[in-house]
Amino acid sequence: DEKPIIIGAAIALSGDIAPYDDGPAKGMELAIADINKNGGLLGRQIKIIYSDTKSDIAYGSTAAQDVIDKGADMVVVTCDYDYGGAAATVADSKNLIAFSTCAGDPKFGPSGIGPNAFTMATGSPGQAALMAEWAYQKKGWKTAYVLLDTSIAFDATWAATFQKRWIELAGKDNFLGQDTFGGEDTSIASQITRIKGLAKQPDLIVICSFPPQGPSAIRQLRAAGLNQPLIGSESWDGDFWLEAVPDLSNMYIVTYGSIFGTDPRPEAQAFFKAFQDKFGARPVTSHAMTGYGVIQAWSKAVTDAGTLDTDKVREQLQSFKDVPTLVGPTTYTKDVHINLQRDMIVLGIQNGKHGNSEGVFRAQEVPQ
Amino acid sequence: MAESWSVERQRKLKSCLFLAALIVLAALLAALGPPALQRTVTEAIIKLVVVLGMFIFVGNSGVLSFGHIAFMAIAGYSSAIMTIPPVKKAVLLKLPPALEALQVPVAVAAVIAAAVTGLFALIVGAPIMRLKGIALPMATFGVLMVVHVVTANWQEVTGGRQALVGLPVYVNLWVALGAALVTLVVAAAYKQSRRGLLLQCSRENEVAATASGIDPARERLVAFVISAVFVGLGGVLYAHFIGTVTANTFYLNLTFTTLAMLVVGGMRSLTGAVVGVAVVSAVSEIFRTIEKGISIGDTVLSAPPGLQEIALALMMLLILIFRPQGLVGDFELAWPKWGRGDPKPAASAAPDARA
Amino acid sequence: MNFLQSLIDASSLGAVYALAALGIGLTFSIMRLINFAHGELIMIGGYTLYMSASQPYLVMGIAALLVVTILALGMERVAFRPLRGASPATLLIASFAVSFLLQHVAMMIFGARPVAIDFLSPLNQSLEIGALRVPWLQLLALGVTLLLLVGLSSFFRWTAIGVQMRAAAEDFTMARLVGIPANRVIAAAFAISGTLASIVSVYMVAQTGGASYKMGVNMVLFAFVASVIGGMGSLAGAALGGFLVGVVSVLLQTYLPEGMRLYRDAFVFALFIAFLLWRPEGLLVKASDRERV
Amino acid sequence: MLKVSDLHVTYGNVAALRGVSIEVQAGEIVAVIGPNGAGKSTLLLTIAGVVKPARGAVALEDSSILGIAPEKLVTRGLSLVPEGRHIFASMTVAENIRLGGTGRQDKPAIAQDRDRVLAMFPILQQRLQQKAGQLSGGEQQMLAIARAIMARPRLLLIDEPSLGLAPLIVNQVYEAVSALRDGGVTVLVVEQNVHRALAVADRTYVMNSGSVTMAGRSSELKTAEGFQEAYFGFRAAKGVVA
Amino acid sequence: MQERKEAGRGHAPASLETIDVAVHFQGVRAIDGVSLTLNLGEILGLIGPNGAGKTTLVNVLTGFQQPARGSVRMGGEDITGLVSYKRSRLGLARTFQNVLLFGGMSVIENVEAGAIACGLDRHAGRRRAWETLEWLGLAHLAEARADTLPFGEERRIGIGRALCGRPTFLLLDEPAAGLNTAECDELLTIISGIRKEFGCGVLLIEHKMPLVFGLCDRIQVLDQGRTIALGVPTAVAADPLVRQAYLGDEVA
Ligand SMILES: Nc1ncnc2c1ncn2[C@@H]1O[C@H](COP(=O)(O)OP(=O)(O)OP(=O)(O)O)[C@@H](O)[C@H]1O
Ligand SMILES: Nc1ncnc2c1ncn2[C@@H]1O[C@H](COP(=O)(O)OP(=O)(O)OP(=O)(O)O)[C@@H](O)[C@H]1O
Ligand SMILES: CC(C)C[C@H](N)C(=O)O
Ligand SMILES: [Mg+2]
Ligand SMILES: [Mg+2]
Repeated sequence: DEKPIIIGAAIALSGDIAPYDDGPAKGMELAIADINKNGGLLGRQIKIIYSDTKSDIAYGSTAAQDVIDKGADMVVVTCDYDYGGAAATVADSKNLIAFSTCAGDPKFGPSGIGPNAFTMATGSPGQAALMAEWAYQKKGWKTAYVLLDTSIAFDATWAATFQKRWIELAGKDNFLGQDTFGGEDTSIASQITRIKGLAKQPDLIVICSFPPQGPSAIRQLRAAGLNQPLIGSESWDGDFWLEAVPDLSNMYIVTYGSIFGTDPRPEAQAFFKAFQDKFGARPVTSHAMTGYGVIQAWSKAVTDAGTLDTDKVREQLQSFKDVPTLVGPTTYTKDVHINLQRDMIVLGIQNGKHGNSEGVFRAQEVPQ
Repeated sequence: MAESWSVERQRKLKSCLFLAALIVLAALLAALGPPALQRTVTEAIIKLVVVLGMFIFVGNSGVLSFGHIAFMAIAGYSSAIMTIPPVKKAVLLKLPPALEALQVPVAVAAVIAAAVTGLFALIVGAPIMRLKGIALPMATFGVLMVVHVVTANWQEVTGGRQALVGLPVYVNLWVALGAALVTLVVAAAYKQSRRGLLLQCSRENEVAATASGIDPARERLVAFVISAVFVGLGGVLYAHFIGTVTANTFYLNLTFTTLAMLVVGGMRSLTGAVVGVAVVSAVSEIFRTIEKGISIGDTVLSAPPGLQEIALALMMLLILIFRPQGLVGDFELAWPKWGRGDPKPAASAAPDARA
Repeated sequence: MNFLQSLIDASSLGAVYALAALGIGLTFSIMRLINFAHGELIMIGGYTLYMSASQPYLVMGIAALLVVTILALGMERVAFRPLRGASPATLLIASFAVSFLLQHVAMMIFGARPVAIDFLSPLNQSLEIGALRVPWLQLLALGVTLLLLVGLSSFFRWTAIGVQMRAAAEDFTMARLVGIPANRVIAAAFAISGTLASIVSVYMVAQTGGASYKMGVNMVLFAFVASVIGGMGSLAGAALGGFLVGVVSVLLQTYLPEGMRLYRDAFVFALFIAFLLWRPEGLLVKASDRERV
Repeated sequence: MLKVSDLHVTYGNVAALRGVSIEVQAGEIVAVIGPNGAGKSTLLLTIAGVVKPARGAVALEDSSILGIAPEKLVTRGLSLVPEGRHIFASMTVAENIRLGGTGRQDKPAIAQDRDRVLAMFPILQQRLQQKAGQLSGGEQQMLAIARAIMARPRLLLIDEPSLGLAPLIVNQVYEAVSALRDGGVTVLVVEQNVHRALAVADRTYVMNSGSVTMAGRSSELKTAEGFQEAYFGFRAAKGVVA
Repeated sequence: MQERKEAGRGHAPASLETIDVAVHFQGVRAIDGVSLTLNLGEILGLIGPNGAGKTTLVNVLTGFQQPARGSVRMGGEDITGLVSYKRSRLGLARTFQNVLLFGGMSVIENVEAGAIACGLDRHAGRRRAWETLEWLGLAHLAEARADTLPFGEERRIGIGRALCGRPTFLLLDEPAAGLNTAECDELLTIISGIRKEFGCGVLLIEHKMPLVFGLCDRIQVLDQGRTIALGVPTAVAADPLVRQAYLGDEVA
């Protein structure tokens, strides 16, 4: 009857960041299929259109403009504040809701972009605090050292929050220090030497990075005999990089869910099965869940508002209080459009195998 | 008497006007098209500002500069800091209070940003422009890298790797067009000015230029600074067109795209700069469209991602192979001479008039 | 003690940069060609290792060597030979176009996501001498670099073809007029640089355990800087330059205070500019070798 | 030995050669003279395979050599000293000389030739390890000649050998050319100095504006009717405006 | 002849001289204590075997080569340390043995450059360039690209460029190389015209003896970096040392 509702996805279909957008995009398609099957949204079918940002931050705004020109009623942007911010700003300034699937930096929202920007992510401070608590309380590790890759802001915020939370938990003396490396460095020999030269060897090393430079760093750490437990963020999800570090063991990461069939939560299990059925393969990373979540959240807000009008939809979103989504209970306020304390899964890597579930946890306290 | 300088200057002025008319025409056509086309053309015109700005230095001196995109970064960030609302700056950056509170009108910011860039170019250019051979382009490359690393990491001032968002988006087709016309006129005027000719001499042969009384380092510096100001202006436009500044935007890719535009068109000619920007932009846009997919009814025919870049690279290679001097070489579009077949000024064939 | 270890770390990185700089420096000093696509040769070596990952290490290495060398030859034939005699700017942009092309072809085939490769992993173990740690891979890199440097330098100095390469690069037509099969000789130079690139691929993949379509870019940037530092036309200079760049960046990483470490590369490049101002002709080229008036 | 017939060469829209025919017998020294821009250098470059003619034929020892690569022609005994020296500036004098012998396998004979050219130009002996680009103008010219001799050509093409050479050396060079001829080398030389050319060559061609305007035995040419006119032609008709 | 408002040019200095100049290149004594004086209005020949140091001496005079010893003076003022472009603005112009035109530019621009580099604006520069070209009989080439010309014309354009800065001293490095006999004669007329018209001092390096002996007031002969003779043409031509080192049996 009526024209379909258009969701414009200005995301990375190619380039560095594409692996993290691919799953969420498919997740959105799943959600849309579900809604359309049940009669659509406001009685209209939903259609998704794409415009590739090519993982180019600046080109993101052109991509956003592109989907807006094609009649998008809301815009979905890349899974990262740095890469999705520009596109979100364009949508925001055109008074459209700009939803990021999994941009984890707390600035994604009114403070860093604009009133119409939302993200489905569990923010990096929440992840970092969760991991600090888990490592300190559940595992009993006492001293930590952070190795930070300076290429994206997400990791920097993650590292900073981890440090704060660790010091709160274990005391200043048990935070042994931080070092950085550049995303393009092929060798981290001097960083290794610095760790080895520490008066006290850390119980665990936090590695804030992502492929390809991250695995390369791990490879070098392990080769140098630094066999401590390693912990990391959602950016270590997926096992596509594992071969770079044969037989990696003793690494733990936090992420949205387990694509490896080990997720204890039935709704996550069901999602990954549906995903497998529809696309013939499991998603590359569990970020796919956030794509599903975005559509869930937005369509609920639209339904509640009874209109596509941005101001009304935004108000509905801002009144979200523990609204259940696939990613977890979701709350937004006028000023904060990201969730920090939400259930996430901790996965272990042992003997070159990813996905041993350590359980689902939630940060108790997130330092500011 | 043979053709005097003023006759020639008029002729050249007219060909500059001719180019300007072409650019205006392109803009007018775009204004009638869909918004996406307008955006594409606006972006191309902004790049034209940058490429014309680069031409002032690169075209006249013959020295490839890898550093000019750093000027875009400096100007872009400067303008951003002067125009982003203080509340936002408080969240995104950690500026000293005076800077954080600062908010000036966008036009003022543009002028200040371009001036700051010129000053920066003067400071780094003064020692560097003395170099010659491969050392000079390499030093400009060093400038790009230093500026890139600093802007990409100076969390407090630039936001580091993060996109600095929230710049007022005031640049549209007409603003870009205005800036491009100004740049075109300045570039044309410089090219035919006394200083411009002196610099061109040093491009052709540095030794002979020096022997003729030309100080190549000084001439290069002058052009470097002027050129930095306009490339800076381009940076400001770009930043306020997309509403975002990031360090990676102003890095290798843009450096090479703009240099490629210059070389593909014809490095020594203004016409070449315009043609280069037009051709490269058009080709990328065409393949971008194909890549995005052409929808026929409900089915969308789309090419695999990367096609656009591959096609662009192939086209550039082909042009270079078949026209190593660029599409137009050092030809300058001339104002058509109605009714006169002979391109040579009548008097220049004058017989020997030995004194 | 820690300083000694830092020196070892520094020279490991230095050795790799030196290796890359040798390859870049070769086409640079022979052809006056800043071959940006050298990085993509390295990258294709990486993907060749990926494609042959089920084979024994030796087979993988040989495959990479062959593929990259052939590709280098093809690159010369298709892109650079038609541009013989073109201006350096044209050559540079052409090489950039080739680089861009190969990157995106690789991206189309292998995707943007880096691939992981298990290659020469045992070599990542270290030789422990007292408290000092020397990774075998680095030791090997150092040895290979030195060997190649000596080999190539004597090749260029003493063999006829080496001298002919330089002649062909300097004045193509005249080289033919003295009877040098100049096209073949220049192709040979490309082949050698391809072989060198494949060795860098082997090292990089062994070190990082992966390959991506952009893996060559940064290596090439540093290698250029290195070969300019060493002095155009001097292979030993390129290697020395590479070594210096590696050493300086590791030492900066080690000794800069934490807040400044982020800016390490800014320091590296600022030092590079300062170096150029001090010695524009490079380390191993005598100022008096400059062309006379 | 060499037969050029009806050779036409154009650069863009400038006709540099318009139907040039010349012939050189084995063992001869033949000179080509003519004013600036007459096409002399173009003629030599075309014979050596560097410039592709629009039309015409070039035969070396009765077989066509058109379209054969310059480097192949060298192995067939043809060697050119081009206008403007074209020494390899960044390489040493010794390397330049050595490159002259590219393609030769006869080591002892190479060494012998090397000694011979160094004896001919003693100053080069003193400059062996110097970069050729740093030589003085005349020294570079000597090097260019020495390099060509190192190829042991059977047909030697020389473009303005005396350019920039001191009078004494010019004499030496032409003595050497005569000596080469006596050793069985055929020589085709372009020379600006008419007296010199006529003195040394067996036969001489006069070129002007891309055509041969006169030819004959050198001894007869100087006094021949119309020589002045053939040589100077109509200067105004030169197609030099690009 | 026309306005003389070139930068920094006061009254014309009376002479250009080197005093006991030496230049060494890794062991090679290219110049080994040469003193030379070029007076205003004079044509001084500088001859000598290949590699004698003639071009090097011009390089010292024009600032392209710093001498290891000795000094360069112009009108009594020491200019040894002055960079070349400043010397040129003081009225010291040269041509090059290998011409070195601005290849990609038109002939008229080449010549004009010589004028505007010394301070003229483009209007005056262009006018003077035309005058100079016409004076040299090259006006018909004005629009041609410099690098498509035959050698002989390139040389004369090089002279035009040097002349267009209205130098007080003009140093010509083998201007006749590559010219045929008739063209040499033309050049001879031009050079003597230069002295007459512009009154500058001309240093002429040449291997073509008719030109040297036909033009020069005095001739200085270098051999292996030293002066072996200096005097009027007839005396130099008769000098046995010169005959042995340079002329051979060439008759002047
Ligand atoms: N590369 C070129 N492009 C365009 N025209 C050229 C080129 N080379 C030569 N010419 C033109 O061809 C004609 C013949 O030139 P060529 O060099 O053969 O003359 P030449 O007799 O050797 O003169 P010269 O005595 O000055 O050496 C000239 O008019 C010249 O301008
Ligand atoms: N930069 C340099 N490095 C080394 N040697 C040099 C350099 N410049 C000149 N020479 C040497 O100094 C000597 C003098 O050179 P110069 O060019 O002055 O000679 P010239 O008298 O001009 O000779 P010609 O008549 O052949 O031009 C030559 O033997 C030359 O090889
Ligand atoms: C690429 C991912 C690691 C991005 C991450 N989700 C972020 O917010 O930055
Ligand atoms: Mg000639
Ligand atoms: Mg000389």
